[in-house]
Amino acid sequence: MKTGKGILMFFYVFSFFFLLTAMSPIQATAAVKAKFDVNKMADMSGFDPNNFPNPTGDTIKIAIVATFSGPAAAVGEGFWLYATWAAYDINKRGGLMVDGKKKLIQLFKADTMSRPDQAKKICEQMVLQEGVKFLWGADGSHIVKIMNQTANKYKVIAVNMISLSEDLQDAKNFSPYAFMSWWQTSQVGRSFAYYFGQRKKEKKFYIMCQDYVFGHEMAENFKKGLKEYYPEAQIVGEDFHKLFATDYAPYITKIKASGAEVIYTGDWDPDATNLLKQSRAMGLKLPFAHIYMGNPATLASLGVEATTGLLIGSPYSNGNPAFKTPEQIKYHKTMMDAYKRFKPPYNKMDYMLGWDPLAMEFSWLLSVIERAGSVDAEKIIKTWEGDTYEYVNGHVKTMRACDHNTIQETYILEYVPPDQQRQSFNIPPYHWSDKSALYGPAFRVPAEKVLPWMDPNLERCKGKKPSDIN
Amino acid sequence: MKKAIKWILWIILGIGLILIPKIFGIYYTNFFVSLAIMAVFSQSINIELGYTRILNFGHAMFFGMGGYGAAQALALIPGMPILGAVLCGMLGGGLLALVLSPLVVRVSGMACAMLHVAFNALFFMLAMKLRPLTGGEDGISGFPIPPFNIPGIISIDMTNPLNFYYFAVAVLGISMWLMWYFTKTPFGQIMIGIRDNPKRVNYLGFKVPESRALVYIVGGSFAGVSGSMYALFQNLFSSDATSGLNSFQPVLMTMVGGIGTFIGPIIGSAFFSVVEELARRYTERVELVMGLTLIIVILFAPMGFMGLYRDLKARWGKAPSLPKI
Amino acid sequence: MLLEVQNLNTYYVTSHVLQNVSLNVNEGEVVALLGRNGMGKSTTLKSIMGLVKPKSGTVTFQGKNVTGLPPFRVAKAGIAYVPEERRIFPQLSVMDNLEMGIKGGKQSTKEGIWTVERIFNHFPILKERAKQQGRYLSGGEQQMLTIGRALMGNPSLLLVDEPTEGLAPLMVREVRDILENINKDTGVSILLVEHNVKVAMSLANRIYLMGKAHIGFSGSKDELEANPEVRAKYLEV
Amino acid sequence: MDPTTAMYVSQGIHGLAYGMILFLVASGVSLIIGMMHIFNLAHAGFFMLSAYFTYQFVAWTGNFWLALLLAPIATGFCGMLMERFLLRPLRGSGVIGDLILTVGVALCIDALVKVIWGTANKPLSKPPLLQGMVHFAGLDYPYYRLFVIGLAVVVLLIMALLLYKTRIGKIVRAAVSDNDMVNALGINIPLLFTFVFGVGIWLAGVAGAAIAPILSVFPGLALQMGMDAFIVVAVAGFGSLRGAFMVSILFGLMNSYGVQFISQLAPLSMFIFMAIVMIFFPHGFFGESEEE
Amino acid sequence: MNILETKGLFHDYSGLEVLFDVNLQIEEGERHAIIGPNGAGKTTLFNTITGTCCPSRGKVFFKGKEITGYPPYKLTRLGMGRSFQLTSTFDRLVTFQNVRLAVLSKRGIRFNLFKKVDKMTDVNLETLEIIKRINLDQEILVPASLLSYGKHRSLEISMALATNPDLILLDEPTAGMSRDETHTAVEMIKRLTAGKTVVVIEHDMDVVFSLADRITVLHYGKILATGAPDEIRNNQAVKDAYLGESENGGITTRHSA
Repeated sequence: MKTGKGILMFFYVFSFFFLLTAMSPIQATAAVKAKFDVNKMADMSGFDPNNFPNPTGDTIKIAIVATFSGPAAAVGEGFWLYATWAAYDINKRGGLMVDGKKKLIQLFKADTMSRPDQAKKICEQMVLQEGVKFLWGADGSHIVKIMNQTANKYKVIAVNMISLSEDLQDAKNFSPYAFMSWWQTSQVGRSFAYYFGQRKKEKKFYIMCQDYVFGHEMAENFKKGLKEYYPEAQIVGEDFHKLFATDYAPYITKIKASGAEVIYTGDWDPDATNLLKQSRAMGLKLPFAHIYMGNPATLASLGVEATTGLLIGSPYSNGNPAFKTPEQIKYHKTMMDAYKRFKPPYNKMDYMLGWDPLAMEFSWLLSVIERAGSVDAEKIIKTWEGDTYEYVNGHVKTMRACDHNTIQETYILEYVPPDQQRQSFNIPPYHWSDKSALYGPAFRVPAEKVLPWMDPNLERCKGKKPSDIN
Repeated sequence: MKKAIKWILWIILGIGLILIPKIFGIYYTNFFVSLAIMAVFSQSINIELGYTRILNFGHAMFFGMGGYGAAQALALIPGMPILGAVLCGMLGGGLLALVLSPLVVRVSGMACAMLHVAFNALFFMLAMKLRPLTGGEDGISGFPIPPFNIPGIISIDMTNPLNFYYFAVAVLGISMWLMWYFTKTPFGQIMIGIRDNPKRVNYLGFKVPESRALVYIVGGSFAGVSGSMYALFQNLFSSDATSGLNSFQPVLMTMVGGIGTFIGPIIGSAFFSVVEELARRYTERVELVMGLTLIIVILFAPMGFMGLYRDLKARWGKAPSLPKI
Repeated sequence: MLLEVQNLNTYYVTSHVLQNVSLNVNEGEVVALLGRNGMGKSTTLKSIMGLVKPKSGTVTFQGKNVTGLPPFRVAKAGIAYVPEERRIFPQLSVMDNLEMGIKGGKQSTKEGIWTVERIFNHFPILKERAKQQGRYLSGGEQQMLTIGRALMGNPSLLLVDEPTEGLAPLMVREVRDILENINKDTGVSILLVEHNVKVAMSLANRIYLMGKAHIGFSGSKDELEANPEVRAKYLEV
Repeated sequence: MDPTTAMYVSQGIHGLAYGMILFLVASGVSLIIGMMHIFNLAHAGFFMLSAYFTYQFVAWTGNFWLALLLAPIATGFCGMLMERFLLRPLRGSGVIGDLILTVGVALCIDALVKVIWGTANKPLSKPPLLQGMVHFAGLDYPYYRLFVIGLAVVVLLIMALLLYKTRIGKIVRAAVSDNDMVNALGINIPLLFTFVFGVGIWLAGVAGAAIAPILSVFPGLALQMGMDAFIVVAVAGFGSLRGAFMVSILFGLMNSYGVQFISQLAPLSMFIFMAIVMIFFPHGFFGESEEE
Repeated sequence: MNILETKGLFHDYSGLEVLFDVNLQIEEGERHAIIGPNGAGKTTLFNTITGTCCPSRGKVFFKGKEITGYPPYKLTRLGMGRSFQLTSTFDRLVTFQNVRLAVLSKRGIRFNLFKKVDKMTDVNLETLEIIKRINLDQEILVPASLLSYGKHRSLEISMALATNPDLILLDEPTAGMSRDETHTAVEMIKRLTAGKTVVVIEHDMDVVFSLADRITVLHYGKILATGAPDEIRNNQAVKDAYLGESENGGITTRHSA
């Protein structure tokens, strides 16, 4: 009966979109404080997310806060995979030195059921009963608010993984205990606007988003971005469909008649898949500028022709060619070896491209713990504020100290047919997927063009510019 | 003698409630608060559904009005006292009930149920759509939780979970007591009369539509109270809580506990919360457990636990067995 | 004996509406059950039919115990029910209404079996209206339709509840004649509940009088004629 | 046809297609309410189940047509099991009991689907025969959607034939007005109920199977469809198939032209329409008020 | 003076005239029985008088005041009480609570939300007294639906009486009772309604003749006769109506549905 449970039904798909795996390191302008070193990685041949050897006793306790049941259960599944992958590696290496002692990572499943009341309960259970020091999650910005609130109340660290809403870090909701390490809606909108402004190929845009806070935010920010970076652009139409709509035909007919050249969408699955599938079935061949429309299974079912030209935005992948260094190749190979062994539910196509983007997020947290040498929240905060960390693909992230948002460059990638994928996948078999178009050339949006939004009313940021790291 | 035992039981209950945080720790204290909020919510629907047979399957609307009322009062009015916010929530629920009551007294049975599901769906859509007012799916959050303040005497910090627990127990306890008292007044008798036989109530000289409207408003007000307590407890109120699913929740709880009995919704809420808690801890299939629980309960105890209790008592010859409603 | 009802007790919730009712119907006989309103006549028929579950007692039909069986089984055993207030199916045509009475969907072609044509012979007026929806029939026609529909199941016993209720006098006579013909022509037994004493007396071989929830008198027509006290007690003002 | 006209025409066809699917689901709900007075909240769950069955049959046999035939039948059979073993023991215990039971079944279907098929989107391709577009007088329209309209019309005709030309249909119509009397004529009513319930679920199954290639199959598919079908039944009135048909088509058209002209309000329009109808006709347009 | 009077009452029920020009006069203090075969319109007559449905034409006067179309609660407050053919009590309330509701009504306690009903001593005492008078003191805490049929009927009647009405309309008070129960019930009615005006619908002639001072016979919506019991007993039209074959009277005015 409940139509919008899903607000959170979050990114059900999750993995695919950001799964742009290992790519060559950029020339880091500033020296990074730490990086992920593939050569130190443990032997991952025993890794199985279904049977994660969860240590007990005196451990570093981290709760994975996500939806593990209900229609959006796939979110929790993905989270679990990312976290166990990184934790398995560290545990195999003997754990992290904390408070003068090597300690293993212990993970907890914290099922929010996409409900605020349940989220509060489970977060408190984790903190108060299990002694968890870190809450890592969650899907849906109101759930993240609850998570952050709980962290603030009991003085533990909360890391927001995938909620792009900006008000999570605004003056009203900011908590020193909460960090945001992915990207924000304004960064998405501005990245695309900057890209189109540089490319100057298309001029007429159609905006098609879901009718709730996130969708409207995505649309607003894209429009703002266009004003800033591409003033000549024209918005020829703007529609918001309800969540989990079943029939997109009326919208598609409208788009066809509007003369648009690109459709910008913030939809996530299942809406993203249905929108794409129905568009193609109805002969609408325009490219979608999207962030969550990359479900490999859907793409495969649509075939190469229908998927060529799609544009995905991501805060992870960098330039071509990828797999330049032996480390990246090794990392990718390790991942794919593990994937081949996966049993349900992890054996699905969603993970076919790898899961390093979000596993890296978790690794950053672990690295911060290691360098703080403590699980004490205050020490973690001190270490993380202003920290820089280099991911396996050379992507560098910087945690802005005053509002805990992440400064980073972003990427727009165009989907190309398998025979052209070699520019981003330059090891055999030289394509990401032979069933559909996938990542081709990547366009880099410099970090200073897409600085995260900073609330001018936030006391801690008074007198600072968005580019100030500390 | 009997009176003395009653008083002793009350005192034990009171001491028990005071000691809960000491014995069980903050987690279970908060677990108890959310259970109590659901119990008051369920009881407010029981008054309508169980006592008066107003098939209100859209109770989340009133819960929502309570939540939005309290949250917006705190967010917009500086210096709003905490009890004032609860009162705003109560008024919100009551007001919506007042507005809808002319419709509700006109229809009964399945049509009434459908009407409520329909209005609930509309309300939910509006809660999603009117973002400036409701914050949509993200909800209203970050509003200040003021201290409990009696000027010049006392000021207690309500962001402390322990203090909030005592506040919640007091507010919810008083709400529960008021509803109990309500069912014990002469009007409470009329209410049950309307459920069993509205025609006869009319022939006894009582106005049925007006009485139904009053029950509806009282039920709506207390749903408002529980909604406002929910908003204060979570420090967030999102459209999520006004969905149709949230209307079914208290109905299910009431049914499982025993509809039309005062203790039923309380038992039902407790049972549901505990089953859910256990299911969540020991399985990953919470929905399956809840679904099977519902099916089993309805097949084997169609009148809920109180009905089962009464049937068993009847079997042992201690009390007559009542017909089903 | 075709139908034997022994010590039937039926309750509606707590009200004891039938108290030890016993009656029987022989092969080929018309038996009338008379009495004032609210005495339990209709309930007796419903209890036999299984539409109301009796609490105790037995109903035996052609030697077979049919007590408490669901109505469709009782019907299959060979009892047909013609309800009061003419419960035809208003949305179906007359033809369809009749066909609803056929058990198992197909009427066999055996000799002596009720067919639509045969029904139309008995009720010529229904033939004219065969295609019309049931709801457009007049009361008398509806009454005939219910009787015809019951006959389509080739019952050995018809339970007929107040067939003349609310009909115009001419119609009353016609319905009476039809019932008589059916009984005479085909030997179907009839258990008739009637408040129109004259109609009942003219049709029935034997008569039961019902007082409150019980059978107060049973006997032949003549016995009843000869007993004015009983008549006054159960029937007259 | 000039492009603008073509746009309006195709919006009309979209409305028709969606309305037809909606009708397949709503008619089952309506049939079950009309005959058994049970509001089946698990109906949309069966709709989803059928989509999964379709996916599974295609995965096994590779033949979409076979799946289109078998999936609804399998779903209908599940529905019959539910009626026989869960609803029948509960008969007569009232509206609320039925509601709770069907909510329970709905929850179980949601959970079981996830246990069996996992949480991922299951994409399903259209049969090759129906891929592509038809070009007609300046109008491009996908074959598959036309096929869906055609299928729904065929099902509708089959239902109409079944209901108006066969004995069983007559029995059903008779039982809607007076099921005790039908029982007394020697027809096994409990069995008939099981059958009708199965047919109602089968209708939802046909809709689920037909829509599976248009949508992706995923847990939660039931949510939206359930809501829309509910609104149709509430507005049309219980048990009125004719009403359900008219309202379904109306909603389909309202949806597509709503998107065309009042895009922002389109998702709300159905709810507002429903609220207004229910204020003035609490029993729906075509429903009859029941006696309490 | 007539306490109740109907003038030219008609009632249509989808084209069917259930009541046809009914003029009824009930004198204050009399016991009046209304009899007639099934479907004669007796209960409809009660319903039009007590406000369940409105007459299509005609007027109803109570204590000289026109009350046509008044809702039941208003009539009750004016002093009219009614019992039902199908027992109509509050099934899940116990006997005591059932009667107490009537007592509350009589005392005008309606929207009182500030006092517990259990603490209203005078109300409870009066309730107890009424229960004693109807011999239900053994069953005081038994839910109404579990009472034996006869006792349930007594409760039904006593609830109509407990509001202390000036005019009491009883619809088949002994319907469904056994012979013994009927006898007890008649005694009870006689006792409790002493000095009041009673209108009763009844099929049981023993009851009618032992209760009624005057009788009205209704046949096909028309008044066939009104008079003392003996007059009625000897009236040929009445006899015919009861035994069928009544060619005279209003038979042709009734069209089949």
